[in-house]
Order: sequence, then C-alpha cells, then structure tokens
Amino acid sequence: MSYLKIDHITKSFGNNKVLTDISIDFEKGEIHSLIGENGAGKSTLMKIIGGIYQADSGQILMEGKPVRMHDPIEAYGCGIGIVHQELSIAGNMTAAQNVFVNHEPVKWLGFIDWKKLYADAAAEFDKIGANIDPRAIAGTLSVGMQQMIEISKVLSKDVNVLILDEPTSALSDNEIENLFRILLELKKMGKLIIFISHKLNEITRISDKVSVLRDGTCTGTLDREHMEVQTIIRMMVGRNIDSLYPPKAKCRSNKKALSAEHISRTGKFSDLSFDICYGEIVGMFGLVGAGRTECAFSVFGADKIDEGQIYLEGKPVSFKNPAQAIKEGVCYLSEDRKAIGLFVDMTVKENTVAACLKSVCRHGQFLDENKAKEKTEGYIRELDIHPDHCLDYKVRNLSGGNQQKVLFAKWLAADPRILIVDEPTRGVDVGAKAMIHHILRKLADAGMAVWMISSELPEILGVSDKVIVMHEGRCKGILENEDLTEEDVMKTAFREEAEHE
Amino acid sequence: MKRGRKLTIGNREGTLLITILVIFVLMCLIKGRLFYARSNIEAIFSNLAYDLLLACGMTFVIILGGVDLSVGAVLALTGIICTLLIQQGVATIVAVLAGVLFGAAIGMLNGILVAKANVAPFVATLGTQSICRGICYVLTSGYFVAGLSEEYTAIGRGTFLGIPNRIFISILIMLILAVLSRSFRPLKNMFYVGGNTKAAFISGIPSGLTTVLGYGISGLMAGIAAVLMTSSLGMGHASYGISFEMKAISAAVIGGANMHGGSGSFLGTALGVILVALVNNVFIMFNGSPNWSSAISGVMLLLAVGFDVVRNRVKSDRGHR
Amino acid sequence: MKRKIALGLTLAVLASGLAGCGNAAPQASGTGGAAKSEELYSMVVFTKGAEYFNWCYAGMKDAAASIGDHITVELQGPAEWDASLEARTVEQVTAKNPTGILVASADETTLNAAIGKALDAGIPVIGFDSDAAESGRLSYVGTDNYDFGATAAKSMAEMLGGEGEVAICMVPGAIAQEERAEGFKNWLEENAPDIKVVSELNDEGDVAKSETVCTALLQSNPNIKGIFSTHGYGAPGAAAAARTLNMLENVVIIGSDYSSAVIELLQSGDIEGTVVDDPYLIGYEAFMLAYAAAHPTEVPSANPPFGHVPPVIYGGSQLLTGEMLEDEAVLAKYQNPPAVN
Amino acid sequence: MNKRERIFSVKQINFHYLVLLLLILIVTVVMAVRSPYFLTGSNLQVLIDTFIMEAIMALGMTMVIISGGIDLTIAGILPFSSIVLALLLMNKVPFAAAVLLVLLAAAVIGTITNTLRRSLHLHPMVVTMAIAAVLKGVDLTITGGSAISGLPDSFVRLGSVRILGMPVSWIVYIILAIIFLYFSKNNRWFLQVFFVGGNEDAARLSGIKVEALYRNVYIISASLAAVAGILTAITYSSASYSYGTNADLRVITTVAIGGTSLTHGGSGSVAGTLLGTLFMAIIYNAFVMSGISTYYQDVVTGAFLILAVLLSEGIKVLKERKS
Repeated sequence: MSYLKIDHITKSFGNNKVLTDISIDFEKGEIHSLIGENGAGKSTLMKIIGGIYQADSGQILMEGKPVRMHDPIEAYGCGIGIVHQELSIAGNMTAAQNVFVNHEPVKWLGFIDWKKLYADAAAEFDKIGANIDPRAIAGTLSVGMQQMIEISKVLSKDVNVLILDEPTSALSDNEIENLFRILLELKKMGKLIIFISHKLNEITRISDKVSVLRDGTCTGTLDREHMEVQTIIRMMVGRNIDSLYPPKAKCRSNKKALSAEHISRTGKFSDLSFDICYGEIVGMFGLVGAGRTECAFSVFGADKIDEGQIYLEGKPVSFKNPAQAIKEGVCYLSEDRKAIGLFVDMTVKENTVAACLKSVCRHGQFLDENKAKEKTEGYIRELDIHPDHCLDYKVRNLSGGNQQKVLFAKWLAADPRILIVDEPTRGVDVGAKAMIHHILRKLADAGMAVWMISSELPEILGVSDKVIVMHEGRCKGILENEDLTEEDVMKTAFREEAEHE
Repeated sequence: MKRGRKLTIGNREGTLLITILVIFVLMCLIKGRLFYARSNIEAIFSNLAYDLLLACGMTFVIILGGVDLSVGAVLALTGIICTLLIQQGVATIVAVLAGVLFGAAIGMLNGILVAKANVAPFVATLGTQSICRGICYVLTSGYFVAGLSEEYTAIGRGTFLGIPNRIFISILIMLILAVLSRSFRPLKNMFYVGGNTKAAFISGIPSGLTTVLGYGISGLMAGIAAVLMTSSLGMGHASYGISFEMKAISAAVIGGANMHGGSGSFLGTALGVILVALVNNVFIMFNGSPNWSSAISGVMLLLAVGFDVVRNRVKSDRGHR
Repeated sequence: MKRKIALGLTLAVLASGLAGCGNAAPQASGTGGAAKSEELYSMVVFTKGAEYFNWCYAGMKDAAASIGDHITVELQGPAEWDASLEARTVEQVTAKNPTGILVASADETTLNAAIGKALDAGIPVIGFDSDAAESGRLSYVGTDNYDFGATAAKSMAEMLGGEGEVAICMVPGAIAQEERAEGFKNWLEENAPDIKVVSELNDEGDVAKSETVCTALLQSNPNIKGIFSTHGYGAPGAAAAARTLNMLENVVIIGSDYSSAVIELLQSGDIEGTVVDDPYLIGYEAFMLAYAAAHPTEVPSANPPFGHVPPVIYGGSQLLTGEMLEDEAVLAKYQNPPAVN
Repeated sequence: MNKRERIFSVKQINFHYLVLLLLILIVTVVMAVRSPYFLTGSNLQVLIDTFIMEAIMALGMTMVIISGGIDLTIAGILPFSSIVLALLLMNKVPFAAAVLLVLLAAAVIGTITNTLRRSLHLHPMVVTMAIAAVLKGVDLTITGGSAISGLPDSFVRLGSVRILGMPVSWIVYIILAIIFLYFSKNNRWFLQVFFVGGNEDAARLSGIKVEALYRNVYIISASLAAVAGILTAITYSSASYSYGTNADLRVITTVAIGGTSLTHGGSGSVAGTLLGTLFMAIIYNAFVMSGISTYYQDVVTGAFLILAVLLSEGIKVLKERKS
C-alpha cells in the first residue's frame, strides 16, 4: 500500500477538462518528480493535493484511507505542504513572521511570543542552511532568500509530504545545492518530496521516480534506471525533440547595433561595456542578483543610467522612457510576464497591439480594428498560439506557454531592431522552449540583434553566439561561444572572487 | 457566440437596456400620455444631463483604476468662477472657457498627484474636494451668485434644433467619448494603463500622461456640467454638486465599470444614469417616501450587480449539466 | 540631505501659512493690557454658509458696533448639518471664554448639555432662529415656524383661489422645516379644505436636486397648482423645473427666506412669493439680549447672576412678492447682502 | 528589542511621525501665543472631546484600510446605533442589553457589508457607499427626522459621570486605543490583517482564512462606529439622524494623515493614526480658537491631507532610492 495515492482524479474548469483520470502512487522517503508541458495539469494536480482545488471525481488516499481537503489548512492537517511557484511572501512583514504566518507561537489570547518566534525562525533557517536575519523585512530580501523563507514556512509546519513547484527557478547555484542537500536529508527522514521542475538535469539528478504528465493524463512513471532525458521528453511531448537548440548563426554581421560603454547604476551594476551586433544572439548569463535585468531596464529607458553612454548604431542615445526606446526599435521582453508584461484581463488582440498601437491606427491616432485583427491573426499563426481562435479571449484564460507567446507577439508586432529578451523561457515547457529558441534564431538570421538574458546555462550555451558573464553587478568576461563549456562560464563568473580570496 | 461579440453590447448593457425598456413600457401603460409625453422625456433627460457628464468623466477615471471624489466640488467651484466672471461683465465666451478650463486644470492636478506623486486617488481627490468646496465658501460666503446676463443663461435654457441644449450637449459629448474611447489612441491607452500600469509603461504607453488626461477629462466634464447647471438655473452657489461624485460612481458601476480598473463602458454608464433617473422619476410619480430618495442609486447599484452575479451563476450551473 | 531639505521646506511653508492665518484672525484677547474691556460674542449656527445665517450675523455685527468697538463678534459652526458637531463647536467656543454665545440649534435636544456647560461657566447663552427650549438658554429670539408655514398656506390659498393640489419641497429631518410644513398643512386643512397636499418631496436642500424632483412631480401630476418650499434653495429649483416644462404660468411657487437668487426670481415673476422673517433683526436682537444678560443691572433677573432678559421673543413672518419689491425702499432692504469675514 | 521600540517601530515610518509631531508642536506653540485660552485645561478637555468619536472610529478604519479596504458605512452606522439605542431604552430595555443589541446590529451590518462585497465582487468603497445611503433612509424613517429625547434619567446621568475625572467616552477610547496599539503589534489576528493587506494570495495560501478576516475587519469597524454612536447618545442625551454627517471622510482623512497608505494595503500603523487623530483634533480646535473662518478649515485640512500623503510617499521613494 502506497503512502499517498492519487486515484482516478478528474478535474475541469467550466468546459475545459484539465485532468483526466490521473492515478499516481507516491511512497514515503522518495523524491518523486513531476514533469510535463505547460498546461499539462501539473499545477492543478498539486493544488488538488494541497487542498486549494477539489477534484470533480476520484479521490486521494493516504495510507489507504481516503482524505478530503477543502483548504490549505486541512491539507496541512494531513501533513501536506506546498511551496508555490509564485512566491507568496508578504513583503511588509519580517522573515520570521512570514515563516510562522498563521501558526505563530503564542502565549495567551493570541499574543505572539516574539522571543520564541525569532528563535524558532532562526532555527528553521539554520536547518536549511539559509543565512537570513529573522527580523529582516521580507520585501527587502533577494528572491532567493524569499524562496528559502517559503520553504522554511512549509517545513516549519512539520509536514510529511512536501510539494515544491518549480523551486529552483529563482535560486543561485549555491542555493540550489543547498536545497538539494536539504531535500536529500528530508528524504532520509522518511518524508515524501514531490518535486516539479522544468530543468531535466535537476530532475534526473535527484529524483527517485519521475511521473510525466501530458494533456491532463499521466503518460507514465519512470524509476531511476529508466530516467533518460530523451525518454522523458518523448513522454512529455509525444515525440522526440532532436534539436532542443537551434543551429548557430548563419550570417553575423559586424555592424554594431547596440553598444554600452562603462554604464553604471548605483547599487545595481557598474562599469558595463559590451557590443551587440545585428544578426547575432548575445547571451547574458548571471545568477539571480547579478544585475542583468537592471542593466536591461536601464538600457531600455525604464530606469536611469548614472554613468556611461549607450550607442545605437554608433550614435549616442539615452532613452528617458521605454516609449523612446521602442520608437528607436529597441524592445524589452520582460521576465515577469504577469506583473509587467501582459494585460491579463484584456484580449489577445489588445495585448498584441499594445506596444505598436500607433502602427495600427489611422493617422496614428484612430484605431483600425481590421488592421489590429489582421496583425494579431498573423502572429497567432506564426507563433502557433493555442487555441487558434483566441483573438478575443482574455489572456488570463490561456496557458502559461501561450501567454508567453502572446508576449512575444506583442514585441514582434512593435517591429524591433534590437530585441532584449529576459528569461524568455521561464515557466515554459520543453516544447514551447525549443520553439522560442528557434524563433530567436530566426529573428537573428533575419538581421535582428537579440540580447538574451538567462540564468540557465544550457540555454545560454545552446542558443547564443556570444556570452556576457555577469556577477554581482559586474561584467566578468565576454566569451565567444565556440566549444564553450558550462565550466568555463562558471569559472569566469567566479574568477576574480577566487583571486581575492 | 462570435456574432454576439460583434454587436459590442455586453451582458450588463443588455440587462440595463431591457430593464429600462420594461420600466418605460410599464410606465407608459400605467400613466399613459402623462409619461410618454415629449415634455416628460425631455424633462427627464434635461435633469440627467449633469449626471451624465460627470458619470462619463468618472468612467475614464474608474477605467484608470482610480476614483474622483472631487467632481461635485469642482462643479460648484467652476460654477462660481463662471458666474462671478459673468457678474463682473466678462464676455460670456471668455467666462465659459475660463470655467471649463479651470475644471480641467483641477482634474489634471488630481491626475498629477495620482500619477506622479503616487498619492492614492481616494486621498488626492478627497483633498481637492475639500479644498475646492472650501474655496467656494471663501469666495461667496454662501451667497448665491445671481444677476447673470441672458446671453449666459441662454446656454442652459436654450434649444438647438428643438432639443434643449442641455440634452444636446451632454448626449453629444457622451457619444463622442463613447466612440473615441474605442478607437482614439490616447483614450484607448486608458484601458491599458488601468489594466496593468507597469506593463503599459514597459510597452511604451505614456501612463503618467494618460492618467493626467483621464482625470483632466473628469474635471473638464465637471466644468461643462457647471456651466450648464449655473446657466440653466441662472445662479451659482457653493452647495452645488454635493454628493454628485457618489451618483457618478454608482452610475458607472451600474453600467459595468470595474473599480479595480481596466474595464468600463460608456454606453453602460449612460444606461446606468438613465436607469437611476428613471427610477427616481417613477419613485416620485408613485409618491414614494422622500426619506428613501437618496438611497435609490445605491440600491439600484446593488440590484444591478447582484442580478448579474446571480444570472452568471445560473448560467454556469446550466453549463455544468 | 534631501530629507532634511524636504523637512525644512515643509515646515517653513506650514509655519508661514499658520502665521498668516493667525494675522488675518480677528483677535479678541491677544493684545494684553486692554483685554479687560474687550468682549467677544460668538454666534454658533448649524450650517455655516447658509445665507440666512449671514443676515443674522450681519444684524449681530451692527448691533455690536452700536455698543462700541471694544466688542468683537465671530461666526462659528460646522458646514454640514450635524447636531453633535454643532454641540462640539459650542463646547469649543465655551473654552474661549467669550462674553456671550448666540446659538441656533440643529435640533431641540442635542445641544442641551453643551449649552448647560456654557451657562455653568458663567457665559450667557441666547437661542435664536431654532430653539433648544429645554437647554436653559436665557432667551430665544426667532420666528414661530408653525406660523411661518401658515402664512405660506394662507398666501397659497389666496393665489389659488381656494382649490387645487399642492406639494411641499423640503429636507426631512430639519426641525424648522418640519414645523413649517406642519403649519402649512394644518392651516390648509382647517381653512381651505379644497386645497390638497398631495406630495412631499425630499430635495436634499440642493437647487439641482430640487429641479429634478419638481420636474418629476409636475410631470406625473399635471394637476399640481402650487409648490411650497420650506427652505431657501427649493424655490429656485422648482422655478427651473417649471421653466423647463413651460409651466411657469400654471404653477404658484412660494419659497421660504430670501436670497439674491430668490429676489431675482420674484422680480421676474418666476416665483410668486416667498415667506420671510427678518434674520437681520433676529441677529440684532439676539446680540442685544446677550449683551444685556452679560451686563446685569439693578433690574431683578429671572436668571441670576445674568442680567434680566425676556424668555421668548417671537418675530413675525410675512409674504414677500415681486409687486412689493417694486418699491425701492423695500428692495433696498433685501439687496446687498452683508459681507461675512 | 524592547516593547516600546516595537510599538512605534522606530526603524520604519519614524520620519513621518516626526514631521507630524513637529507640526503638532508648531500649531500648539503658535496657538498658545495667539490665544491665552488654548492651553487651558478646559480647552484641552474640549479639544479631545471634539474629536473623540472620530478617534474611536479611526481605530477600526485603520484596520480596514490596512487590510486593503475602505469603509464608508460608519457615517450611517453612528446615527443608526444612537437611534436604536435610544428607542430600546425608551422601551424599557435594560441599558446593558440595549448596548449589546446595538453592537450586535452593527456586527450584522458589518457582515452584510462583507458578504455583499464578496459575493458581488464589488470594490468595498462602492458597497459601503450604498449601504450608508440605505442606513440614512432607515434612520430617517425610524425617527421621522426629529431628534429623539426624553431618555431615561439613569441614562442621561451617564453623560455627566466622571471616572478618574474623565467622561465615559475618554475611558472607552483609552481602553480601545491601548488594545489596538498593543494588539496591532503583538496579536496574531491583528498581524494577519497586515499580512492579508500586504499579499492576499500569499495569506490565502498560507492557510489564513482571508474571507473570515475581512469579515471581522468590517465587523470591528462597524462595531466601533456603533460604540461612537452609543457614546454620542450618552454625551448629548439624545439621538438624531443628523449625527455623523461626513464623519467617514473625516475619519479617512485622519487615518491617511497618520501615514496609513490607501495605495497599498499592509502598510500603516495604529500609532500613526493616534498621531493623525491628535493632529486633526488640534487643527479643528485651532480654527475655532483663533476665530478664523471655518471655510478656511476645509481648505487647510484638504491641503494637509495631500501634503501628509505626499510626504509619506516621498519618504518611501527616498528610502527605495537609498537601498
């Protein structure tokens, strides 16, 4: 008898069937990974296990006994806790308060025992090796640290089943190592860990079992011996993807599109110099907090530059706001698509034309509905956005991968010469990932200059022609991507630090 | 399904339209000529002219995700400035322009406070409300400003092509805004800014400017309403427009605008104004207790939104089967 | 650094603002040595900014000036109609230790405690316009509002020839207005039974709202021959409604109180009459009573230690018509409203 | 960290408090110079009396605004509860029972507010605005517009009861203020309000019963408005539908001046509201004491409101720039 059993679970939202008859067995003391394309139903399944959604039919069995959970509190009661993909930190509270939210140590009448709270929080952080001041205001901490708070929050509830939804996407390598160490330790303690990730190498590294979801069904569970990347990919997408990464550039020109000379922004990055040429993809690698997004923001005019100069085709420019940048053909595809990318309550059409309104307007001022429609339909076809009649759908109702494609459509519609893409495949499944990489290459081959920011080394190495390595706000080196290995890049990133020490 | 969308009449507008028609037909049947006489219809519409203008301006602000509590006070202050200027013998056109532009300026000040200084709309407009209302009394000590020229009063009392100016101007402005909001870029931008301010900024939409424009239009509408009101009543007074902002907000929400920003419809707002005015009219025709007359718009709001929620629930229940 | 500058600037601006305000203020007792002979009288009303009270205050000011320039007067009170707020204002004024207080009460009972406290502190309190009869105020000057309504009813009956349907426009809840409406209805019931009050409307004391409700009224009931408004803002609204409907000729509109707007409408014949009392006189008398109460003489007083004052003075009310305003002398009385502050 | 530090969270919003304190000081000094009566005992007592109802309601409003909402019903609940209390007392209901019934009624109104807000997906401002309008209608219908008086003697006497030399309303306020000040920094439930205001989704996922919390916040606000209504009835020995006109806006102004943000929930403090309350009370009093026209009072409070919020937003921006 398995410890936790998902038994013929089915779930629909309205007429949209998300999960069909899924059954998976989980055992105590294992790390069980869950993988699948976006929209395959992983998050929904996890939310059902975590008590946030209720299944339409089927049941959840714990040690053979059916359990019903109507909210996260009941799930905790059953010893199940989730670390969510979207950070659920209240930025205005201290780290300790976040960890112990809703089960704070109290003395009487709900009065908080502050001493115990901070001591307990410190102990929790110690347990996972996180160096966080329990009294720090959570909002001022880095994303990685916030993730650690999230994990502590769940662990502090003494759970037997720990579900982690994409826990590593915002973590630095050190933090990932740390996390894995903790997970292995928890496993030894006999806890069940359900691990959701897009990073195949992570999954193959630490999982004991992996279950693959596709279109709301479970296509199989593999154990350690059979865990091969190609097999997993085939089970996920129903076909082999031979070329996850596109071929290298055909025609890199020497014409500089964008150059930065010694640009600095206090407290964010300093003294950056690099060139991006037409026809090439320049990868900018760095861990979280390396200052990549900040740098892109400054170049794009969404933030200031304190020192240094940016040149567009050799001409000095300084964009006061994104509007000016877009006018000059510089576009920035943001990493956080919900917060600063898309208008989720507006239609696909409205989103697609958002950055190029002027071009679909008569006399530049009066919206031409037909033009907007044509343009959007073009991108829906070109980018294969599903469903294909989604013109007037609210973006909120699309899956994550398709939302990302709409974001691409929005920026391609603005007709950029230089496209800055920030983590273009975050939260996107393998199929869509490959497609996005191919699109980027196609754009570069068509003469566009592409600046890709990513913290995934395989992606950087697989896609870019040139790699800018960032670390803690500084540029540690610019490498040509010829037989470059992950080790080379990492060495570059930590070069000076090693020398200092 | 797809064809339904093309009609561009949303659920809420449909509900409102049907409700209004039902009330109208019932009243015609019960009260007969008394009700459907041209003069009555004209009277209903003349009286809702101010509300219509203010509610249209408010719709923009609500689409932007804000709220404008200052419109009533701006209306009073603009009215007083206009009438004082007229009293001083300033040319009508100059006085009207000065008043209307003053309204727009106060609105833009609200917009600047909200967009540039990051002050919550409720607070910023509450502040300007209090300031404007105070200035009204400082300027007039509570006296009426009367003795206006006939040239001025003709604006509110006259007719154009047989239609009273008040109806003509307010409906014309409403229609222009309704059409422009769908296609005119600076107005269309408001939906983007209200939907997601940061994404709008990143997409190159001038969100600050758009916000200032939205509040500016709201102030402008208050200014126009002030001119129409003072000229038709023939006097200005510091107490004009008290609690008009609440009526305008109610009408916009009845019409389907979402206070969280990003959505709103001018047709809906106009229907909301008409519905409230109609119910008020019916209320008086049937001698309803005066104690309840100020609660009408609030109750209509709860009913309209409640009806939608119930209907959607019924619909989705059916969908499940 | 920026912080310091910001702080400094803010403070500087605010301080100068406050100082400026302070200078503009009429000072009762700030000037040290002469303070002994200085006297301050406060008038507290429940809707500061109402034209009616401005006239009362003007009467008070003139009366004060006639006594001597050692007397300062001030007008206080909340702008919104809230009896509890007015009571607080009375308490605050009491803390300034004025020589006398004149109060128009927002309702009959709420101010009792506040007025009692002022009396306990040795400050004479005179009621005017709206009475708080049980408060212990030394005297009351005002109009019998019941009678006021009756005057309106009588005029209405005359103008309508004794029959027809009429409506009342009012703010429910305001005591003076409720009394006027009561007087109006009762007089008609007793003396002109053929005139029926068919509707009572709430116009929220607002001209535009008054126009809206009167329009609906006149439409739904074309038999309405007369409208009586119990306050100063109703008649202009009713006139506007009648104008919109082209019914100015068919409807008799009788208002209450006077203002530049009402005078204008009377002159143009848009409204037929307005019932007026004499707020200027009321203010004048109220001040004189307060002064008398604050300066006891040998005349034995009913309220020692205060000076003797009569408990109640009722002034009359009369109908003012456009015809009467043709007389320059009459017109002069109602024109040129007094400046306040 | 000692307790004092925590209550006034020295690290966080202190600059705003400092400015408010300085302003209060300046107004006090200016007024003390200009009017010999300003610093008298009787005036200071009046100064507090004048704003005490708003002060009580501001406590509840602070929690509502921190939770990310707003409550305009209080202007309707205050007169409603004074009227209901008066009617109950006149019908020989014992005082304690009457007070309990009034509080219960307020709690029901708070629950209705939240239920409508939730089920109709409406912004709290719109819902509370509608409910306030309905309550005014109820008040008018019950009273017919006139003030209710002739309350039982035992009740009337309460108005002049002094405990430790203070009227009942002060005692109630002091107790409430201490509770709110202490609880808002130390009590689990109160802290959860900050949590929900800061990040509602996070709170929900953390297992906080968000809807119950919202409901409680509105119930507290409504109950405090009822307390203010009861105290008004005690203070003036009568009840009227005119009480509390525009009190909602005065209360929100107070809370906003105290540094609680209406832009983003989760930031603000009861301590700030106390300072805001003191500031407003002094300003209101200063106007009457100095004899400046009350018309300027509206202009000045409006300007202070905008300035105060500009200031606190400005501090935030400066802080962000620094970090």
